[in-house]
Amino acid sequence: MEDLRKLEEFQAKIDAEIKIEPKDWMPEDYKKHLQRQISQHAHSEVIGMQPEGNWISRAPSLRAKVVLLAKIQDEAGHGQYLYSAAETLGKSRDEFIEELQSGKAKYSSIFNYPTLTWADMGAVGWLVDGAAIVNQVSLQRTSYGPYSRAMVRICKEESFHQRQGYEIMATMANGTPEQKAMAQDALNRFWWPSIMMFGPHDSDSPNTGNAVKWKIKRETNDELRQKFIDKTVQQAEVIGLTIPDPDLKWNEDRGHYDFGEMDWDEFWRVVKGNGPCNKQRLNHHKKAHNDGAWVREAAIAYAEKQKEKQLVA
Amino acid sequence: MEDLRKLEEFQAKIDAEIKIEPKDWMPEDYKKHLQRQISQHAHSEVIGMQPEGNWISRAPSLRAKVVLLAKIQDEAGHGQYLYSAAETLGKSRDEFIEELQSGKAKYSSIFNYPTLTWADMGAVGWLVDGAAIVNQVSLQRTSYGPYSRAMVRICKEESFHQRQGYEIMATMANGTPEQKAMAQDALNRFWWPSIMMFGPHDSDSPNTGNAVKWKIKRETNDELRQKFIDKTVQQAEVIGLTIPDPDLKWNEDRGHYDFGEMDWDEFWRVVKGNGPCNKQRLNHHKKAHNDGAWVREAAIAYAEKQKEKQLVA
Amino acid sequence: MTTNEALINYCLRLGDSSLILGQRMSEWCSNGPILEEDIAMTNVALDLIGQSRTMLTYAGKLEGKGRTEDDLAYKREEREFYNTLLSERPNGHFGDTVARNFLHSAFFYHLFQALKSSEDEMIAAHAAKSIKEVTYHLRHSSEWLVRLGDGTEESHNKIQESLNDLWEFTGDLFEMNEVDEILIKEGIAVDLAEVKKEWDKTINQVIERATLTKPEECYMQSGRLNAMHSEYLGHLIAEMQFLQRAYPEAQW
Amino acid sequence: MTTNEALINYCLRLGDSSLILGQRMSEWCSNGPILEEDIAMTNVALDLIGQSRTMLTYAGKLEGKGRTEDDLAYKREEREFYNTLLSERPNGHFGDTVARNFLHSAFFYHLFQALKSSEDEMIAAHAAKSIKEVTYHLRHSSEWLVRLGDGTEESHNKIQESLNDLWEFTGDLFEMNEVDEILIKEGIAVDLAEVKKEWDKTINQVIERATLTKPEECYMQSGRLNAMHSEYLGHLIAEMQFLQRAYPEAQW
Repeated sequence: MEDLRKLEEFQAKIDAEIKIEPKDWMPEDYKKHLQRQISQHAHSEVIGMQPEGNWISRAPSLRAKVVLLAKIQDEAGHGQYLYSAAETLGKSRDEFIEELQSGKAKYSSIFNYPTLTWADMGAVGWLVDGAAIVNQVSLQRTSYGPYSRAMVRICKEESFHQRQGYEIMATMANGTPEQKAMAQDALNRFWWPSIMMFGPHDSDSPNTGNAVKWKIKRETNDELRQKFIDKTVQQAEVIGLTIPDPDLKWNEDRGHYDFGEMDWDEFWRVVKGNGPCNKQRLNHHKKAHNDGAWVREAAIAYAEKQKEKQLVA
Repeated sequence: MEDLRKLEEFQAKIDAEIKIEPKDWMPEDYKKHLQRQISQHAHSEVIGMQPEGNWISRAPSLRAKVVLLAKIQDEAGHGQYLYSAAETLGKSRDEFIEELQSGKAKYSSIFNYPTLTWADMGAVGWLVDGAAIVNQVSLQRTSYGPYSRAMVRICKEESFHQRQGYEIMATMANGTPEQKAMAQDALNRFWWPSIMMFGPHDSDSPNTGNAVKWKIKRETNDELRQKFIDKTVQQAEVIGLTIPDPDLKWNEDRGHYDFGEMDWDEFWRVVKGNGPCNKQRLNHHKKAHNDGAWVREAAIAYAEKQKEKQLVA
Repeated sequence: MTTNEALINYCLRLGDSSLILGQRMSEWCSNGPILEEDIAMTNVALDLIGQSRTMLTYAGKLEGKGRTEDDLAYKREEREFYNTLLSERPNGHFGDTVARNFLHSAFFYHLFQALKSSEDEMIAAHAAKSIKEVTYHLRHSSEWLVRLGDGTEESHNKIQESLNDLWEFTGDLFEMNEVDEILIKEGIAVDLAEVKKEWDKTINQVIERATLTKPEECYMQSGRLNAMHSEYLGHLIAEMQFLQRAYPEAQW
Repeated sequence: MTTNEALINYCLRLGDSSLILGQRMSEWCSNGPILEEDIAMTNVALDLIGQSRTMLTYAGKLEGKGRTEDDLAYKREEREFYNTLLSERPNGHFGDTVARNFLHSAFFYHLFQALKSSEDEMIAAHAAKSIKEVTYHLRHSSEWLVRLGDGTEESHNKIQESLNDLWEFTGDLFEMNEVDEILIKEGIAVDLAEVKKEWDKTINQVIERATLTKPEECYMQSGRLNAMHSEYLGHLIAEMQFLQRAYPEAQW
């Protein structure tokens, strides 16, 4: 059979670490999986602008404001290339946005938690970007060319963000008692959601099979989570903050930190739309999109007029 | 002629200090004059809520917040009885509001100046309500019954407001250097507009003739202005603030303060719509009115349904 | 946790909820759909701020560190405010405000009814005094709920949506923890599960009268007990506290 | 008034206008009509805040009292801000923002072109550096003015109204006083009447290209020279300064 032959060729390329490109043949499931994953990744960048955007107007120094603005701008840029990468798979950005707004497509659940103090700008950078980066570094070697290249570009900026977030936490942890309390509080609130960003345990993660075979995913959820925790625990110690997990301790045998049980009920609840800010985030996105409808229409009308003029001329 | 006889009877009542009531005959010009004056007065109360409303959310103590809220509530109440008094002359509140929104009807020009610091809450109470009160005390004896009675009621509350405003100024004038500077700055900005609230000099005030004959107006603009100035200069001295008028000085012969020339260009400019906040005030009023349209419609629809139900029952 | 500590926290819960809801209501000033509503909503704001003053003053006294109502209102941080999640919801359109106030006033109404017989004199007196005000708030918001629900098609749909949107924040009103446990034992606080029963009755009745549908059961957000908030509160606080923060030396 | 005093004030005018307009632009974050505009508007905000840092730092240095950019941004009062009235206008809808930025960028563009040859090295360097950024701001806002003006009927009407509404605040951009007089003599500042001529040309050209009508001459509001503002600025400042005001001891 034609298709079977194609599938074999496809798998051979994957096994030989040759990137799959948009014009190449690919199994329908591979395409669907990537559409879902890349667009979800793009949506996360875009929705992620909101919790950080919440603090731009109140940034406590001009330097802090500039750093935060630049970070959010980078995220919008990431959203842009990720939508472009996703579009190479034959769906338009408008379609992806519709899926987001209808709730069909998800985005990273972490953005359904509110940012309550300036220390949250530190926690988001340090933990959320930190977790994202561990995942993204691994995805630089993903099998789909456009996604892999987007990841290479994103990783460079993201590690910068993570450092900036950690700096905010460090400054506050070494600041006034109020600042230190805010930093610890931010860590308390963001720790568990951050380590759940890697998704369910491998044993509960049914989609992993093909994704690993097709090298979309290069490492498992639990492997990535462990990497992140090992790295982050030490960073917390350096600045004198306490990870809110009484079960956390170094396991000499494993060469890794052991850690406590995550609250998967909470995880699934937030994924399903019942986090503290799910509605707020989607409503915000819809409102901005609707408010901008007349602007997009005008831009299209103008572009069409210009095209006509050129044809006549 | 019938009308002439009525006019004579009308003037005789006026001269005998008998109040004119809604069902009494009155000359068309008397009615028009009152419609204009009372509705303008009502609009002023309503638009006046905006510059003070601007500071409720930032009131610097809970007590200050309560006092300010209560004051603004009183103003809304004054607007309400003044609209009712005006409605006795055969025009509806909706019509008056339309005249306000179309710019046909005016409101006191003082509310076209912005409130920029908390001291402005003092200045507005002390100077603006202070000036209003001088006028309103005089209007308690106005010839039209409903207007006169509204004024009696309003005057009681207004003198309370004036005292509260003065208290804010006194506290700030005796506070930190920053507070004192704010208080002086507020006085500087509100002084001239306040004394122009009484309107043009008598010599430039063409409408006064009939209004005085009909005892709508009991004292002239210049008389009222002089009263206000005489009273206020001393109050400023007590709290150590300086009236921003180099020409101000006590005139032993007149038994009054002499004062400098007012900027009538500015006055007319603001009346004509070019003050710093004219557009803002009207747009705010229109927006609130438009945003509330569906609510008013619902209330009417509900009331009609209830009426029908009662008829059926 | 001592009884005194529990009571301080209890007063903050009451005082903060009144304060934040009062601040929200005062944002309506000059923005009402009719002048009468400007008056009514300012009235509600006044009552609520007044209630918060009593409770914050009492909390300060119990604490014994000399903090006044203003210290507590103006110099605490977001994560030290124990107001209900419902009280901090943005005003939205008039229907959103009506629905929020309706749900919240019904809570306060039944809570204060129960607290009238608190063993703590101040709490009992506060409840007795506030009940009159809250009765008016509940009547006012209920009447509007009915008018909008049974008004036009547009108003019906809008107010139904407002109710649905706010529903997930109503569970928070009735959550209890150690504070309640300690104070219930002392006869100071009341069992919020009992308050909820009464609240349910009122809510059901008015919603039915308004020809509306009670929102479906859903996951309920928590916050109040741990001073956890939405992102909206921080902005409200920044504005509210600005002058006191900017001029810490000043008397006003 | 000494030259140094005049120059300090001049730097505040430039720095404050950039700061306030930058703060306004940053409010657009995640609210743009398309993702590309979120990026573009954040870019403009970044440039403007960057410009304000240079000018406020310089003002602090000239003053010689050790005030930093943050002291000047976060610890001055409303009546000490010398920004243009235009810069503090609320964002409104996208067209309002486009019109405001267009009018303001055209002003900065021609002002900085002229200031490139200022006798004050810092001012000259600031102008030379900023001109690149402002060229982009002007191009970006002009392109949108044309798209909206020559787009749909709705967009045409909206952007025309935006222009009309903002017009009364454009006179303020070009007002001069003793500060300008002193600095023009020293070759540090430039005659804003000359800048206005260039501004007029640019404005006329783009408005025409956008098939829009130049707003009619009207009374022009004043403010900038006397740190006089609209009621909008106070709210912006309260939010912007909150953390610095609330935690005066903290480093961030």
